[in-house]
Amino acid sequence: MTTSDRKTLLAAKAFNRRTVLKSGAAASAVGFTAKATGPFVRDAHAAELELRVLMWANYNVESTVTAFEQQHGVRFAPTYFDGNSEAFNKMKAGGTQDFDLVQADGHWPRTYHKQGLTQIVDPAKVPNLANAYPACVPPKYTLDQVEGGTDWVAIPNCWGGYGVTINTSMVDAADAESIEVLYNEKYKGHIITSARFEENIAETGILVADRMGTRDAARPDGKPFNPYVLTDEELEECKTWLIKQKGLLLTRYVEYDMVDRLMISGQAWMSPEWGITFRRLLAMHRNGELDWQARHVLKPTEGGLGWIDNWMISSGVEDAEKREICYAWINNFLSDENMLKVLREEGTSSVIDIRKHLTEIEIEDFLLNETEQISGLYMFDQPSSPEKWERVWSEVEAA
Amino acid sequence: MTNVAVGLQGLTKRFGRTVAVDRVTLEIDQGEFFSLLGPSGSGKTTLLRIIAGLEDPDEGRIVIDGKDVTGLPPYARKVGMVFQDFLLFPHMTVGENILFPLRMQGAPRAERDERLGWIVKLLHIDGLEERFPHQLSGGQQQRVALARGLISRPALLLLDEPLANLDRELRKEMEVEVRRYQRELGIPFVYVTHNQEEALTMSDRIAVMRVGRFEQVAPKFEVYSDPATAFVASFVGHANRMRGRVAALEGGRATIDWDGARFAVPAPGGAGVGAAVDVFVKCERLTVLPSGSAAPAGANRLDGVLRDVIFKGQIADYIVARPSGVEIVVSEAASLPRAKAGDTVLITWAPDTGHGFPAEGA
Amino acid sequence: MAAPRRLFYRSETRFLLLGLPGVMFVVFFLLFPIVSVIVFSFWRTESYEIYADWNLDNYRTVLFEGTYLTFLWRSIVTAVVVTAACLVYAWPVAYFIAKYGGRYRLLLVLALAAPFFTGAVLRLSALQAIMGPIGVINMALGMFGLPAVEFLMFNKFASGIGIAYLYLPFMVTAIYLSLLNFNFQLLNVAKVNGARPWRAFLTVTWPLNWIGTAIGITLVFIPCLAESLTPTFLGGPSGKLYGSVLGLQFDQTGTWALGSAMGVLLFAVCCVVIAVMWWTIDLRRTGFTGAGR
Amino acid sequence: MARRVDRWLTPVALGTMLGLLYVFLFAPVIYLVYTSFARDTTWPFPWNPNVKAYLNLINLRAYQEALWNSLGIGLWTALISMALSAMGSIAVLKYRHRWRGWFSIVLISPMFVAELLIGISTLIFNRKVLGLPGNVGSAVIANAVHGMSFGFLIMLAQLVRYDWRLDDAAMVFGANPWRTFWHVTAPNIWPAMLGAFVITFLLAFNNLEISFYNLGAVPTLPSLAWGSLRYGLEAELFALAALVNGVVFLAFVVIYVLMRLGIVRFGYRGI
Repeated sequence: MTTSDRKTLLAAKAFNRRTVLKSGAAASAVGFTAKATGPFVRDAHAAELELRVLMWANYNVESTVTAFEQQHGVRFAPTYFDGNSEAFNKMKAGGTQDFDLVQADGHWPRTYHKQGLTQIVDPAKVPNLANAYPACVPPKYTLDQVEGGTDWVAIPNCWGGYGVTINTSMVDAADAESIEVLYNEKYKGHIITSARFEENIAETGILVADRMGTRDAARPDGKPFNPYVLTDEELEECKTWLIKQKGLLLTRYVEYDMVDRLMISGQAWMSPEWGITFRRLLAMHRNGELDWQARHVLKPTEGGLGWIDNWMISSGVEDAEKREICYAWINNFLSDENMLKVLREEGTSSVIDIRKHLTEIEIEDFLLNETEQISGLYMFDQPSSPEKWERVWSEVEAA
Repeated sequence: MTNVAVGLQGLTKRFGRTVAVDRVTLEIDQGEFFSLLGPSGSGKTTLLRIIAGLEDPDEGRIVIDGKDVTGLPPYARKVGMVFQDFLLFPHMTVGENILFPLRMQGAPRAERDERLGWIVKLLHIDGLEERFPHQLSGGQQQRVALARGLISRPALLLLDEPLANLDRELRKEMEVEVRRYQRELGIPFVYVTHNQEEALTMSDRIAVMRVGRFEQVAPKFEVYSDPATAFVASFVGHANRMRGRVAALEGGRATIDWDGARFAVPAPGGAGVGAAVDVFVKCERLTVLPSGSAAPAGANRLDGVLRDVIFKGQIADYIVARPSGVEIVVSEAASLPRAKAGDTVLITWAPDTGHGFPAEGA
Repeated sequence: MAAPRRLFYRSETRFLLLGLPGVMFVVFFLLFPIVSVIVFSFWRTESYEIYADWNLDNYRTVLFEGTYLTFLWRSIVTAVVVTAACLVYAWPVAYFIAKYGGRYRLLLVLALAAPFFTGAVLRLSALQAIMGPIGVINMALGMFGLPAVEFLMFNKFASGIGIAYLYLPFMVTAIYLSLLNFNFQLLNVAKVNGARPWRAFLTVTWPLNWIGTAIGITLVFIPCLAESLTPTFLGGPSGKLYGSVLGLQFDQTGTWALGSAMGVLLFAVCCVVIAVMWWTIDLRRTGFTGAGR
Repeated sequence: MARRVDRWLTPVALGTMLGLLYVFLFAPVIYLVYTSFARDTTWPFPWNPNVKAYLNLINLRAYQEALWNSLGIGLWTALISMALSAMGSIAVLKYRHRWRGWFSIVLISPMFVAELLIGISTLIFNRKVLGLPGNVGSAVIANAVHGMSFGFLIMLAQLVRYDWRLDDAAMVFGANPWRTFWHVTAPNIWPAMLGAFVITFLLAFNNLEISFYNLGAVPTLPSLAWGSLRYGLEAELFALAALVNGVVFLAFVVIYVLMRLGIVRFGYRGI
């Protein structure tokens, strides 16, 4: 065999190896694709029923879901959203076909129902509701019923406020009582607020109406004051306050980690929030990890914002079996065991009275002896004119 | 069957308004080395690409080995091609490059190995199979490109100025070798070039192209010594062009008035007395003599002053200026060693070696 | 006369076979949907309900009230600055990988893409945790008794860093791919002819890689213009960009008609940017090797 | 002397820039991995390692599903985008056709449309005009439209300098268009195709806005992350991100070792 013959063979072999490598790569790519798409294929042919839920992420308690799935032979398919209007927009854009259950708080269930996105629900099918705090259900709390009627549109599950958490070592106790603390020059660079436009404008609206004296006067719509229904003058005033506030803000938060970080480090001294950071700060103080005491002003002197979260059944659910499963889910959710998990793992207070399972400290942290306060809070709502509110907010952001 | 390897019938190709190839009809024989010679832009490369199937003709037919391939894509035509910049596949080794056509034909492994061994030996590139093209010299790349074109023993090999990028020495060497391979393999070659020396060295027949048309298609000697048109006369070989007028026509000869002198040429077709004509005389057909020497009987004579001698070794170019300042170049064996610039000289040539054509654009 | 070539072999057919699927894809799945956005931009929304009253109010609001132009202007300035910064940084990096990366250059480029396997939300949150007032950087400075760097906190600069963080790898990739087929020998030619390294770069390397660079610029500039997430995390109270406000219209306030008008305006601005980029490209001077040069 | 300094100074300076870029790009990722082991994700100092999040991950189906969904959307989108953008860029660059300019503009145009608008307009169109529910398919298509324009530009960046006459050569030597592509074009332009694949995969894998509107009740990693922002990012998300990064890192190590041993070359032809 001559040298050149051997070279020839080598060349041929090189060809071989390359071809093998190539086809091998192609084969594994196909295999990987098939694997990655496996779940869809399986889903498409799944015979089991699917419960499709548009919800806040923190209500997804894994153990509850697993137990429920096994008991009812359904698959729980959650999608998460961040704010009421976001979920509402999604439902409005055709989501009734995509979701069986949806969550909303405050005045929103009525809006959903008015728009035909959800159906009337029967509280009798949710036996666990019997245990609810009176402050959270009719006749005391009527936002879960159609306006002026007795049909229910939503089943409440959890509640909370949107009070201001304060670093007591930095903020004067006297200042803390008023919402105005969030607009106080003294605390420039140490104030943070949420990035969401509704709560910002509504909270400022409470303050503005109080200062203008329009809060307790007769309202144009003949109803009691609602910070989500503001007059043009009030909105204009809100804008002024909000623009002034911008110079004092450290930032606006979109994520809770940011609130925690900024409050714990002492960089931020106050923040309106759901009370989650507050409870965390309390616990840290108790464990000696924090040298200052936190305070949560749930209801400032001018008034405060609050919410009750609800489950609603989408109008897309027409099948009786599916509807029963929706009720089963809601009822299961309102069980003591689940509510305990929601409270302990996710840090949210329930509308079901589970105080008998809780420690004194927990009852105190979660303000569970003060549920009557809910009645005094302005419930989350949809802005009376999203267009005007949007304009105000954009002008604030652009300023 | 006939001996015709390739037949082109009325091929026409237009790019927008320009006609790149204009009604070309041609037959190339088996085993023939055929050159397409022309300046750049004459359409020769386009014609080659049409034969290869890389361009669609607007009109006309192409027959290869008795089969009409006009509608066939390049990969169904079984031709080989050597491209101007070689176009070796950069991602393949030399061996892979050369084997590419066989691989596309699905030749069995044993045959591939055998053919590769054969071609690398034939082209003296054995030992390079594992290299990549960019690791080769220009000459080696050239041989690899040739090997790739020849390995599948195509019905026809097309070569698009394959030597244009090689240096002069290498080109000379390759000219001879390419001709040798063609002889050994007996495959018809269609060779595109703008270099007349290449065409003359290698070809059996030459087609001289100009703006899409054939000016002359003939054996190379004929193209050289008996140009059909003024363009061919000026493009092939080195010739002196003399534009004059026909003073008289007599016995198949014309007497030409030029630059205050008279000489005779074979009568140009289509030119009457008084018509302007271009007369071409190849430089090597002229003889330069010391002034006052006796010229052969019947030879044309012109006087002049030797302006310069460009010595080239075997031959020398004598540049002779006429009194009017017009220069004539004479290529001759270096036979006037003592001639120097400023000497008056006599130029003579046989009337039959000149070629006259009616002047274009006169 | 000529035997008609079978349809499939015609270059015209092949052009259409290759190009049409993509074009049809865009027409079906982008153009038709986008038409609905354009239609919406001439309608009106009220309380999350959209009404088909044809009017120009949305455009009047967006174009003449100043508020939205403020955001647009902010976005354009941010995009220009960020793109310029990316360009300046990406060129040397891409050049290094293409020229000195040797056999590992693919790996080096892929490594630039690796952070993208983590979602933007998580990375931005982490970036904020690093750069923020109590971030890793400032804590480290604090340990050495140094003052905190204010400019990294909740402002436009921080959000610019965040946006550059997200899109810089696009620019490097585009320039790298362009340089991959660039013949570095040409630089020696320039140098032999007396060009100093910088001169050689400006007269040879830069123009010959301008298409790749222009593509890189586009890949960074356009997403920058529409960026919405980064300013939310890093931009502070005055850092909101056009994209964020555009998102607000659809996600929160439900003012779809106004949002649609904003989207159409953004689309128009992008078209102008592309037109300008296109105008700068002289195919003959970029070493373009495609057909019809 | 000065020249010699110049010769090593340039690569060292440029290499340093690359190194700094890696530091910048990977710092958040490293922070994420670090945090995934922390007992407390918002305040992970001092270092207090813990693997609870990873253990949770095994049991939390939502995260597993989200990961597979994201992978599936990413892969399908990348395949479609890469195929269409490769075809489109070849058509536009190789063939001299009067519609070339128009085709290029159409193929780039999705890039001008903000992701959010693509998401929303596709949603509206699918729902109101076609009556289709949100699902993985519509999300893949909407992502692919967007990805295609990125892929197209990336392909262009390399293809403008591809010598199309190589394709001519292959065809003359008997390769049909498909084999021409497979044996000659693809081996020369694969870095661009890979680039297009990787970038479109990553864009779709991490896409929040387009997917969000078109997915219906299908969770993905970005939507999980977005949804959990309200109450703080969950440790499991960090753990999942860390795992994904671990796999990526492993892949890099494998590629590096293979290249080191010379088993794969990735088109590098040694100078």
